[in-house]
Amino acid sequence: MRDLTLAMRRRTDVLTTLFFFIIVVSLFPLGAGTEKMILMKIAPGVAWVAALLASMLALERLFASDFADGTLEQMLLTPQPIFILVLGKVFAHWLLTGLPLVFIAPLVGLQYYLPDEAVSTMMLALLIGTPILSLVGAIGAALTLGLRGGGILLSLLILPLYIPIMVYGAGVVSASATGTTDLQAYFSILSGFLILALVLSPIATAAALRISVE
Amino acid sequence: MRDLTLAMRRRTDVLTTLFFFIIVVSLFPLGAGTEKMILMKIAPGVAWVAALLASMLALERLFASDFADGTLEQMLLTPQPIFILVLGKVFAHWLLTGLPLVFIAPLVGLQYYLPDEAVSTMMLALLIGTPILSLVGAIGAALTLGLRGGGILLSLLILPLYIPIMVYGAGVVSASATGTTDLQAYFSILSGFLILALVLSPIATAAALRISVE
Amino acid sequence: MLEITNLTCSRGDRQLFTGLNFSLKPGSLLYVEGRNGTGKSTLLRAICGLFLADSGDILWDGKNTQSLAEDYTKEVVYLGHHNGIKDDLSGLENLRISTVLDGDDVTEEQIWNALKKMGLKGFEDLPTKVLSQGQKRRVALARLLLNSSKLWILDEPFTALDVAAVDLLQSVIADHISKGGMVVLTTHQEVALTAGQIQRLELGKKKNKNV
Amino acid sequence: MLEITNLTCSRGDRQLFTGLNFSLKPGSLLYVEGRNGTGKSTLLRAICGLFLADSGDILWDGKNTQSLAEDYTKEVVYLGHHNGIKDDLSGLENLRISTVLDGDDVTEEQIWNALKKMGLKGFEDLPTKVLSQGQKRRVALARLLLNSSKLWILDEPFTALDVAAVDLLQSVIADHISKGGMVVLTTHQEVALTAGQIQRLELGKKKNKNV
Amino acid sequence: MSAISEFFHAGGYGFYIWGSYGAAILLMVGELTIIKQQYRTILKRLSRMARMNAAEEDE
Amino acid sequence: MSINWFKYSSPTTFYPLAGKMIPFFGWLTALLTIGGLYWGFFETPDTLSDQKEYYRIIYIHVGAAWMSMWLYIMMAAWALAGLVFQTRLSYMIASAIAPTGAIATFLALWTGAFWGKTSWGTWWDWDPRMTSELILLFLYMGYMALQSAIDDPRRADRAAALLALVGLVCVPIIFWSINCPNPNECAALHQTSKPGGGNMDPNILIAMLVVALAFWMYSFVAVLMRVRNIILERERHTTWVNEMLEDKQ
Ligand code: HEM
Ligand SMILES: Nc1ncnc2c1ncn2[C@@H]1O[C@H](COP(=O)(O)OP(=O)(O)OP(=O)(O)O)[C@@H](O)[C@H]1O
Ligand SMILES: Nc1ncnc2c1ncn2[C@@H]1O[C@H](COP(=O)(O)OP(=O)(O)OP(=O)(O)O)[C@@H](O)[C@H]1O
Ligand SMILES: [Mg+2]
Ligand SMILES: [Mg+2]
Repeated sequence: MRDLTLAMRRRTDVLTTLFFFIIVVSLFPLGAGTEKMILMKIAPGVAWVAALLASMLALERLFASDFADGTLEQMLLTPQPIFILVLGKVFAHWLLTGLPLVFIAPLVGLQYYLPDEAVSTMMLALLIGTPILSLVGAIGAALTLGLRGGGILLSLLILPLYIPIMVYGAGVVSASATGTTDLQAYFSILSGFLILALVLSPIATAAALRISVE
Repeated sequence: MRDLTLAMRRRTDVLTTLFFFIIVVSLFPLGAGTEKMILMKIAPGVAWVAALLASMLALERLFASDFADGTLEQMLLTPQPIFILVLGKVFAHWLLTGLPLVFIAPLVGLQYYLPDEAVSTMMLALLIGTPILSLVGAIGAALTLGLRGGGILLSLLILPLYIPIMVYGAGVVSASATGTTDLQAYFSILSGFLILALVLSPIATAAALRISVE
Repeated sequence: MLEITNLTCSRGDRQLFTGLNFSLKPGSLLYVEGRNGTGKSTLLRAICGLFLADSGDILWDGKNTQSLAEDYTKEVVYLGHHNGIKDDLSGLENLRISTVLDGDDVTEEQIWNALKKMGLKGFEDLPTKVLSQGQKRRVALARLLLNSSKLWILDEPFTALDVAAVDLLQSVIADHISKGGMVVLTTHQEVALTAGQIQRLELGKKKNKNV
Repeated sequence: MLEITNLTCSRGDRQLFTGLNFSLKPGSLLYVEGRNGTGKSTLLRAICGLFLADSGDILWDGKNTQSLAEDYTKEVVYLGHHNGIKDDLSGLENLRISTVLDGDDVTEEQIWNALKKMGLKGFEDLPTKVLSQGQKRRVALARLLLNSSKLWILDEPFTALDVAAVDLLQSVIADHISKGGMVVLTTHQEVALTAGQIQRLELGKKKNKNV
Repeated sequence: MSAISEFFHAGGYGFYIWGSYGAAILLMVGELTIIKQQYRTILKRLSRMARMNAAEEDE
Repeated sequence: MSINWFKYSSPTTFYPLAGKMIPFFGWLTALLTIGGLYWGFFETPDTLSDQKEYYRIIYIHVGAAWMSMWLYIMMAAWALAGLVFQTRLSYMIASAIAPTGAIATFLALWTGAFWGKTSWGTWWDWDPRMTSELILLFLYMGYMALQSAIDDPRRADRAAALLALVGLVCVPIIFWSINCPNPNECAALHQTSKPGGGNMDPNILIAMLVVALAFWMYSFVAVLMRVRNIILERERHTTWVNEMLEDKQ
């Protein structure tokens, strides 16, 4: 709730994320050459790496400002169960970093010459996958709270956990681009991850916060 | 100076950066498939994008903690010219995010099947290019100091400015991988950029800091 | 009623206090004294559950506060060295959020009144980052006016406040106590506390060797 | 000598003060008073050059401070609401760095002595983030003992300090003034300042309508 | 085909040509309308503020 | 001359002046647009080199592309003036230019894409010119995002102005680097891909220039109107604004 207030207050933030994606996605062709065949192959990877990075960049600030100004302590002292507050924060984070990517996916498709079905597969995969990133990331953010070099330490903790999501997320797009029709299996795995994360991550994050705040 | 003290105090930071690179660089083959030919083509792009991102990730914190605890004000009030202090900070940033990448380059070469000369070219290009990233990034970091959503706003401001460096930095590696022997021109352009950045960036950053601290 | 039995806290290598015992009845105030670094803030944080003591119990109406969990935090307001307000939000929004989180049913008008009472008329809807130090503290203190919790834990609440605001806060505290509330307080300023029953607890006195 | 002529500062929509004039001679102290939010901190920051005034001049020995640049900042120590110390570094390291940056030639021993004098014996080489609020403030204040600047600008230096430390700081200030230094000070605490020549400046008095 | 529809058909490229011109007109007219709109709201707000000030002085 | 100049560098005098200039530029825009487009559609051949009718996108495409760059230069110039002379009006003008510049940039990209689809059969390619135009859009966006992210108008103005200047130094470098990714072959690259080359029908050229001029006049209209808004917003506490409001009523 509070985070939605904050998030909404700066609607430009969402815009900024959108542009961040556009820029990252546009960077690759500049660095890697512009051959159509290659671009098509790396498109899913690029989109997912962009998703990971946007998620990670914002994770650092997920609890940091609350920690610095003392609102985190206050949150821990409210009569609300902490995992609800954590869920609220994670949801706000996803709204800012995950959802925009879903909407931007068609543009990636355009720039990287992806076929239409692959684009819609990518959108669906991102829709399921990005909340997992936010949920898992929250644990890491809570653990690294207040540590110097937290940002990069965070990446170190979190990236390995992100890899499975990326592998399946990018895998399903490649599969659909090459015309494989049975994408069901990919999606059920991703959804399984999502449910698991939804159940476990708030609890783990709440515990980590208690430890960090002391 | 002060930043060196701080930087040295946490020698693990350098390690963390190294792991960050290794992970980002290893991510791509996972997302984009592992065809040798393709990997070779995208190697320079991937390495440079990783350099850009590592630089950016750390930029956010370049002045932020000094700003929050009031040491930035104190720095502005010392009898030292501000641009010297800025140079010190930038140098520390480069030591943490740029230099490790130079050392890790051979590993990238290995993973992406680059020929040996291309690897040494890449190291040299990174050695000249990454300080420019730190210098240019400092301007953006100073401008976005203390703003909400600063991290992503920073990327928006800085990435377009990073593009030329990346284009030449990746270009020279590609050129050397395809056997072009005349790499001199690339390197003189990169060095030109470096000198320009070295002269202008501290001044601009100092001005931006003055504006932001008010 | 708040009861502390045999509380021992240490930070880093140092044991700040051992075997601390006291109890606080409704309608009374505990004034925790002590020089800088004697563990006042640590004690206060331990009482509200933000810091885990080495040993000893903190009981609320006879029940352990740790097992009470949310049933206890509902009864506590804590105000620490940090204001606990969001820089980017206005005083109004900050209070609205904190009352919602505290589960208090407060109308918009009450919030405006609380801010007005704290001398922030005209500053209600400015982002708090543009407020002066004392004004920020006032926003944080306005929470006390809107809160129905019994136990107030205030860590140096008077810092940054001007004379008028210090007076005001004193009367707010006195009021709370006279209504049967409890207050645990630290401050280095000379403050005339005239409310209900005042207990004093001095930390770091006997154990000079540790300090 | 510090001279302020016709200084006007505004923040956001509000004009905090207009046409402010005063001058401060060596060996005297200026005590800036005013309620919360009347612009004391803003004035102090304007004097040391961290805030750009709308109009008016700030002269040091007759020369404009903006054009003096580093020649002026050399003469100034500023201590604001923030302590300006690094959490990750120890008090020792913090002071070492700040003396180097200030260009003062201070030995290691002097730093240890300054910390000892501020009552931080035994805490010299702990990272300041584990210190208590008052101990952090003491680290920040230790800079004053090591500094050779003439003009001290202190924004509520007494916050978080216990009684002993307040006394100590008062004597340090009195000492500086008696040696021909200048001090600009704000505080809401009742503090007995007995040093040299004391001037008072009250902000936000006449312009109640703006406040 | 009438001359007009032929003109708009533009030899089969109507979509592209009018897609471009349409975007141009939309953006530019839209920009001006938005500015105009902003102008009106600012004026409204300012006059409201003036009235409020006047009311305060009357008190 | 110099006296006049400084007189008009105050928002108080500029506001009414801008009000007077707007209709003038508005009429010019309308006349030039109608004239240019009439010429471009009815006095010109149906094909340009080997291109069919779709070449008529050229009129807006080139106009928008030129304006996008020219407006950036102007924006940076006003930002510099603001930083040097500390005149509020300069900052206001600079920030008024940005949205119009961004729109022109977007338009150049959009029309370029439509033209590309007809001419090259693809909406988008990583052609140097297109890429640099995209980056220009990012620079505009960065300027506007920075300004809107800072609440304090004074800091917002100065920070954004500094950014515009940094961008100005970098823009040529960016464009050049993208146009010439391989420094050894720069000369060769330069000669190719000047679309249309020198063999353009003079009528087309005339129409193109007239429409580009119309774009320019339009920019004046939009920027002046926005400056007036900004002035009102920023100066709402001053007496002259209040007096002006009273006059209106
Ligand atoms: C997204 C960006 C752009 C796209 C997609 C684009 C596309 C095109 C295309 C397809 C043509 C026709 C080429 C032909 O003759 O077959 C063209 C012509 C032209 N473009 Fe662009 N362009 C872009 C940006 C720019 C920019 C930045 C400029 C800068 C001035 C520019 C200036 C021109 C000019 C002057 C012509 C034609 C002039 C002539 O035929 O003599 N364009 N553009
Ligand atoms: N994380 C930590 N690690 C080690 N020691 C700590 C840590 N945190 C606090 N301390 C020590 O605990 C002691 C008590 O700190 P506390 O903040 O409780 O003091 P305090 O009585 O509130 O002082 P003050 O009046 O200055 O606020 C201090 O001496 C401090 O050095
Ligand atoms: N960035 C800003 N934008 C708008 N108003 C501001 C900004 N910064 C400060 N102010 C206002 O300026 C006024 C003066 O602030 P300042 O910090 O100078 O007060 P102060 O006298 O130091 O008060 P205190 O005793 O509380 O420290 C406050 O009313 C505050 O609301
Ligand atoms: Mg304390
Ligand atoms: Mg103040």
